[in-house]
Amino acid sequence: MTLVVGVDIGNSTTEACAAEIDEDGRIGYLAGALARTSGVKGTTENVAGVVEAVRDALAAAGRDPAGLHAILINEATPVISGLAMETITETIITESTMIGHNPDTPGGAGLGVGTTVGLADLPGCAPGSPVICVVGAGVDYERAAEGINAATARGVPVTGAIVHGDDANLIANRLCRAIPVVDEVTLVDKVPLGMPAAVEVAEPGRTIRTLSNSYGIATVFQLDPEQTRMIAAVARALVGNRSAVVVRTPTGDITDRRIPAGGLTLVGETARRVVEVDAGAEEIMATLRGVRPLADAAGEPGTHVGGMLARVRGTMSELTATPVGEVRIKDVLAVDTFVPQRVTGGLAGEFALENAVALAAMVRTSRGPMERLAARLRVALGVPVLIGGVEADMAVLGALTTPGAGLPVAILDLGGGSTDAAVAADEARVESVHLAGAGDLVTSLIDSELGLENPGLAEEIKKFPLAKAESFFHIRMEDGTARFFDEPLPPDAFARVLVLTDTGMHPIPARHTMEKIRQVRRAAKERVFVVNALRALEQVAPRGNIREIGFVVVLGGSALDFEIPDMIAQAVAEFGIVSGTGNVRGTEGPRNAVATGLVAHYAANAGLRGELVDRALG
Amino acid sequence: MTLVVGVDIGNSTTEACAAEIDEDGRIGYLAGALARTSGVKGTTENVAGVVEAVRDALAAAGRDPAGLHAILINEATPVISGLAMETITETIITESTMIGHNPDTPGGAGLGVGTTVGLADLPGCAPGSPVICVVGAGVDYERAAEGINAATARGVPVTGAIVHGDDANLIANRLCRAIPVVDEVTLVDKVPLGMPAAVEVAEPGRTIRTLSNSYGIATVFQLDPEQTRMIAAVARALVGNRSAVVVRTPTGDITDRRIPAGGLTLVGETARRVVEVDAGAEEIMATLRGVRPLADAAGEPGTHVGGMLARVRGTMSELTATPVGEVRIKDVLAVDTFVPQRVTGGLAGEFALENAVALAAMVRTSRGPMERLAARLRVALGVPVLIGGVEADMAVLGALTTPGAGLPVAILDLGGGSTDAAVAADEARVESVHLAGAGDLVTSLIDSELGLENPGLAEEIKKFPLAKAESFFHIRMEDGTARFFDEPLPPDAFARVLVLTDTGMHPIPARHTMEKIRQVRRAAKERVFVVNALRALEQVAPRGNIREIGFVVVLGGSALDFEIPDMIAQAVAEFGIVSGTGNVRGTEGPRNAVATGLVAHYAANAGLRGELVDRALG
Amino acid sequence: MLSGDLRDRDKRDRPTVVVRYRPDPANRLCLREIGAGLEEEGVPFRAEPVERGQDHATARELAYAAALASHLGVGVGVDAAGNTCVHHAKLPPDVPVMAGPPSTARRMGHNAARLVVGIAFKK
Amino acid sequence: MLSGDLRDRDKRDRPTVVVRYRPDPANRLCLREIGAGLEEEGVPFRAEPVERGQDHATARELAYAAALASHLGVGVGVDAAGNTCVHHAKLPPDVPVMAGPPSTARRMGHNAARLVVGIAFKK
Ligand SMILES: Nc1ncnc2c1ncn2[C@@H]1O[C@H](COP(=O)(O)OP(=O)(O)O)[C@@H](O)[C@H]1O
Ligand SMILES: Nc1ncnc2c1ncn2[C@@H]1O[C@H](COP(=O)(O)OP(=O)(O)O)[C@@H](O)[C@H]1O
Ligand SMILES: [Mg+2]
Ligand SMILES: [Mg+2]
Repeated sequence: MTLVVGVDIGNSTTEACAAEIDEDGRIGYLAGALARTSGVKGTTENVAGVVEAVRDALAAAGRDPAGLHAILINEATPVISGLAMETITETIITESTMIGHNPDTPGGAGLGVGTTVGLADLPGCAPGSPVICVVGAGVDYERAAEGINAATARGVPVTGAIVHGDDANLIANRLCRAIPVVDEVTLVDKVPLGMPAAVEVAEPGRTIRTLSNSYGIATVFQLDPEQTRMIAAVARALVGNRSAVVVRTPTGDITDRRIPAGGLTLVGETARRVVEVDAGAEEIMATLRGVRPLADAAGEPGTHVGGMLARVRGTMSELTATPVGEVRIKDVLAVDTFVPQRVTGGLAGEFALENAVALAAMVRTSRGPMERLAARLRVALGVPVLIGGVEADMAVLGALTTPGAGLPVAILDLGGGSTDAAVAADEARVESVHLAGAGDLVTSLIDSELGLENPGLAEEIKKFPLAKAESFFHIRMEDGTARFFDEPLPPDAFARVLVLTDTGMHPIPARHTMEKIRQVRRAAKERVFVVNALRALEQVAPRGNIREIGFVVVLGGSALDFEIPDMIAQAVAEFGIVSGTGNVRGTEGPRNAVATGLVAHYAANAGLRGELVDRALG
Repeated sequence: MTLVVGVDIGNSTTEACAAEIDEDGRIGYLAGALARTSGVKGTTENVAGVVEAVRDALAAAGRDPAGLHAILINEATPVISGLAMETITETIITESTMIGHNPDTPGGAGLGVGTTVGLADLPGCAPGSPVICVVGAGVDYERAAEGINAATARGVPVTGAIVHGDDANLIANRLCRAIPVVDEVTLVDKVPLGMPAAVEVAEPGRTIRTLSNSYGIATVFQLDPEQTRMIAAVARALVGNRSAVVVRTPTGDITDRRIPAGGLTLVGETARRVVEVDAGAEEIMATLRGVRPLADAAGEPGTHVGGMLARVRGTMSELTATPVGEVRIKDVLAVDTFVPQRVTGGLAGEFALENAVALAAMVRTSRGPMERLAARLRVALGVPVLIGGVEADMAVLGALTTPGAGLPVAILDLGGGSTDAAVAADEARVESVHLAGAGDLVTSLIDSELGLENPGLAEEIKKFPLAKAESFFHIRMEDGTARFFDEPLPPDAFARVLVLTDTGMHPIPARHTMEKIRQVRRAAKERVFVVNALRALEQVAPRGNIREIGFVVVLGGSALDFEIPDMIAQAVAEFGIVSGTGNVRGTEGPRNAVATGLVAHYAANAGLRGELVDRALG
Repeated sequence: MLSGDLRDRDKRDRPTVVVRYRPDPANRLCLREIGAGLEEEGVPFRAEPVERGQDHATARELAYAAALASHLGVGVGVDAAGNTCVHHAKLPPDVPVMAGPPSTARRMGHNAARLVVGIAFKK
Repeated sequence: MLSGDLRDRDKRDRPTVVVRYRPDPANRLCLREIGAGLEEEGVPFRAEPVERGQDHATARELAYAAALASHLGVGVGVDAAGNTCVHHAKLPPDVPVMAGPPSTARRMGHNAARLVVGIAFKK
């Protein structure tokens, strides 16, 4: 009996599979184990992680490390990914034409139109012409209400108010005549006085209708078609708000600017095409399809995309000790996203959802470091280390230990940095592809779209379901079921959306609803994994026809996700093929395929063993 | 001064506009009014509605009907729409291989695998081989738990249970060894005994992972690749469930059948194409684009679509007193939808969401009845009735009374049965188009997708926001705001989703969450109105280029919706044109455009007046 | 008053639905069914016989008192014949959530629980 | 006990947050601010001076008693110095929701209201 351990060093995870092989090459699988990959995949930093995984696998198998015959590692083509994101639109308000923020508690309801007047100046207003009252910082709500009521009594029609403090209902409740009041306008001092203005507040649960409509604003300010054209962007920016203010200043303007992000040059083996990044993900991916297979990609120097790709290339060069000039970008995944950003020129801390493009780039480095790693491992563990077959071939061999899987098979390995796929019509002919974009991109989309600036929390949101604390003693889960507790929840969880991690419930410190967070999470997974799964299968399938694949086995850390496998199942359902999450050796789920494949390969090629050992030692 | 009333008879609504015109043709608009259209548009049944609208408009204007000079009605091309929906997939379970329903309260968690045994037969089971216990109707939970515990004590591993009553937790709580329990299996007697089976229940808030995965089922039942291929549909059907049972019967099967719905023949002016309805909406609409303008459409006799179009044609023929053979279908809108349907062969009242295609068809009838209607109206009101200009021209004239709107203008009239569009580079050259599908189709999609079978409620869901009664004293609205009440809500509202209509809150008697209902509502609006708005603008725009339109004015009853105008604004935003909801005469909102246009046209063509009156009287 | 409230609260440190019943052999099965309904929904409860002097209380009165005594604000009352009533502490005393004859006891248990959980009632 | 509870409930037929305070000129402004916070959020409340014999109660004790007396289960306590505490009837007496010095009174009012409304607290 020969005791061996197959080891797969991934970008994130190092997996091990311990097995005994008898004289006839029959395999007795003993145990699997995993550890965090130490350092960058394919470098000598990996030793610590490998040692840990091997030790754990042997311990789980109840075998003495002294009896170990060999370690099998795969001939990985180190594939490393980089991520970058670039905002491509910007909302700018020049002068203060618009206050589009959404205070929690605006007051009153309806539309008010008039000239802006400071509270202190109300007594000087002539009766008859409608005014909008501007209440500055530090003014007490009772004084504000008194001032407005006094003006109304004198025949000055006060039709709306713009307020600094969180006082809208306090003021509205004290007025003789009901008017809409927009509050929490932090920079209220910048609201120009003496200008025509409109204030609109919708009923609870509704959105404004007049100021979000170009013709509504035109009606209010009696604009002609040419002037209406100028304010169309204001109306557009206010769509969906519960309250808004529009002040008509002579030169005020709001623009929706596209930021020139620069051109991305995609160099194929036969063609070379340039696409503008601000054209969006769809355009970029279509261009990529036109030049595939990609030989390299470059960004226009001096532009955003130039900087973006230079960063990716620099990181890769550093990590892999390869000269920058030799780093080749072999795949790109572009995803349309949005980033909440503070509006330049806003008066109340308004945020706008700006469009952005996220790019994941995949770099293939040379094989060099693998040999050095093997040598170091041999020293650390004191046993021969064999560099086995190609990673994709090993993954296929491992995947085929899944009950029910058969040929022709395709595997989809959903990792952290890359989505890898391979197809095998039989065990000898394996086609494979490595695509940029996987779990880490999903995490980073969740982080930026929710404006969290907390990748750890984003990773938790990706991996675990949500709930909302509805009282101190119960939470409601995404699917509507409630769970009760004997002990009260901590006050900081109250009314918050929680992520139910395996180490407890963590409140999400953002104002998004549970449904919104769920949507962002699911959309990020769809845009990365469903897109990449189809892209990958299309590229490896015989004649590009996914229907010719018999079985799809989904593998990798992201296949452990609680919803990604369902999404992929749904996406490939229409092709009428068998698809599901792998269950390596009937026990390991989607983990351990490559490590298992290395053992299987070793057992099947018993005759070559001597030679391989020699090579590893040589 | 000449007192006239312009009247627009729509499919749903009859609108009137009263005005006085002076010697120089200057118009003094007095008042607008509306009434439900009585009978089918363009028929003599309309008299009652017109009389009501005219009377109301004059009353609102404070004018004596005796002083009325003339009624102006438009030269409508009666456009009538029909709707039909056809299910194109069907899920059938032969023998009982799968129980995929989602009871509210399954018990335990995890996966159990074993042979199915009736509770009464447990004492006869040999120790050692795992069993799944089947508990029939009328068995008390204590007896069930005792029986299972006794078997466990004897060394019979009971690994799961399938139960008739709503008893899963009651049984699970009384067991010595925790097992998953699926309950509320209404036809439990049909579960075959002595067969290998698996029971899976997920933790609250999660979905099952093993039985929804082909390889999970293969692992459980040790299936080979060929057998795995056979059960792939079972796994697919269970994706997203919280609990499930799979029984492996020798010939059991589940199929996802496509129902041959038949071919739809689209006859264009120059081409003729046939498209299979079960190919889905996208294919149908692409085919339609290929043959446009449509001259007629026909369904394959003897198929579902044949029946569908025959029904539409029959209804139209009846309503308009036109021979069936002369009814021409001038536009079709196909929308992909789904219908919750009971699964044939299910054991627990399982529902599956089956795919369906909804078709709206638009029929143009002859002008005949309009003349008869004018004659009847003259008798009923005792004043001259003039048939004015073409409907689309009048709508453009009326829309241009919206402040801020200018030329070149396009109008989008979002009605009940049809979406109409017209474009005018100047007031004389108007291009128009009538498309099938509008508010009524949205209502019917909401009705069927939510399985309500209550069009009145579906109409309310379309028109008003939702809320959820979270306690007896407060509701939470769609946007997360809460509203408090002094009086308790009725118990039948408790924990239900409510629609906040103008006549009060109505509970929605369905198990959908608020978010789900909201999604269905918004998706229905998008699929009908956004699709039709773009389709319409594309067809009327100069050279098909929407960017050449300066202003889009949205009109019609559906433009009063609380979210459709925002959706359309968002959809046309990218074209950089001014778009918004109309505000006819600065006061009427999106209503009264045609009625107003009739008055404007009459005033502008003062010289022709005599002739028109003669014609109407002649 | 504060101390009175506190003493009462000592008994109910755990949040439960309170079931108050008239001790009577005729309603024993009903009590079991109500408990089963609550347990199946996963909501904790405690059952208490009524105190002396309350022998004439109706199911509704018992239910309301039980709701006030419940940490979750939900009470069930059972009269001698097994008629049940479900009540909520925030409702007026004469407006119970629902009530029914002995045959509906299980459903009343389910619905008392659902009142706490906040899901729609079982029909 | 039932009748006692009912008498208490007569006072609180309308659902309100209860604010209990020690009558003292030093905390008058605080009370106004608490009320302002509650009103801005649209949640009804009633303010009650503490009864005789409760003169030594802390803001937390007052808040808890107020929460028990509140139909909505939410109470605010204000001591003589204007320190405030927000409490919920379903929490253990010694675990208040939040507490703060006089300068935070307005925010305490907002958050007492948000506890009722079920939206995240104002910082
Ligand atoms: N339980 C889980 N649910 C969802 N995602 C997971 C889970 N565990 C790991 N992941 C994700 O899997 C990715 C790493 O996958 P892995 O296969 O370990 O990567 P690699 O093959 O690159 O080593 C990360 O993005 C991580 O977030
Ligand atoms: N307030 C409203 N919100 C949303 N939809 C509305 C509203 N009022 C009417 N509708 C819808 O408008 C449609 C009728 O539009 P209308 O312009 O009156 O039709 P037509 O032009 O065919 O007479 C119906 O589908 C109706 O549901
Ligand atoms: Mg406010
Ligand atoms: Mg149950």
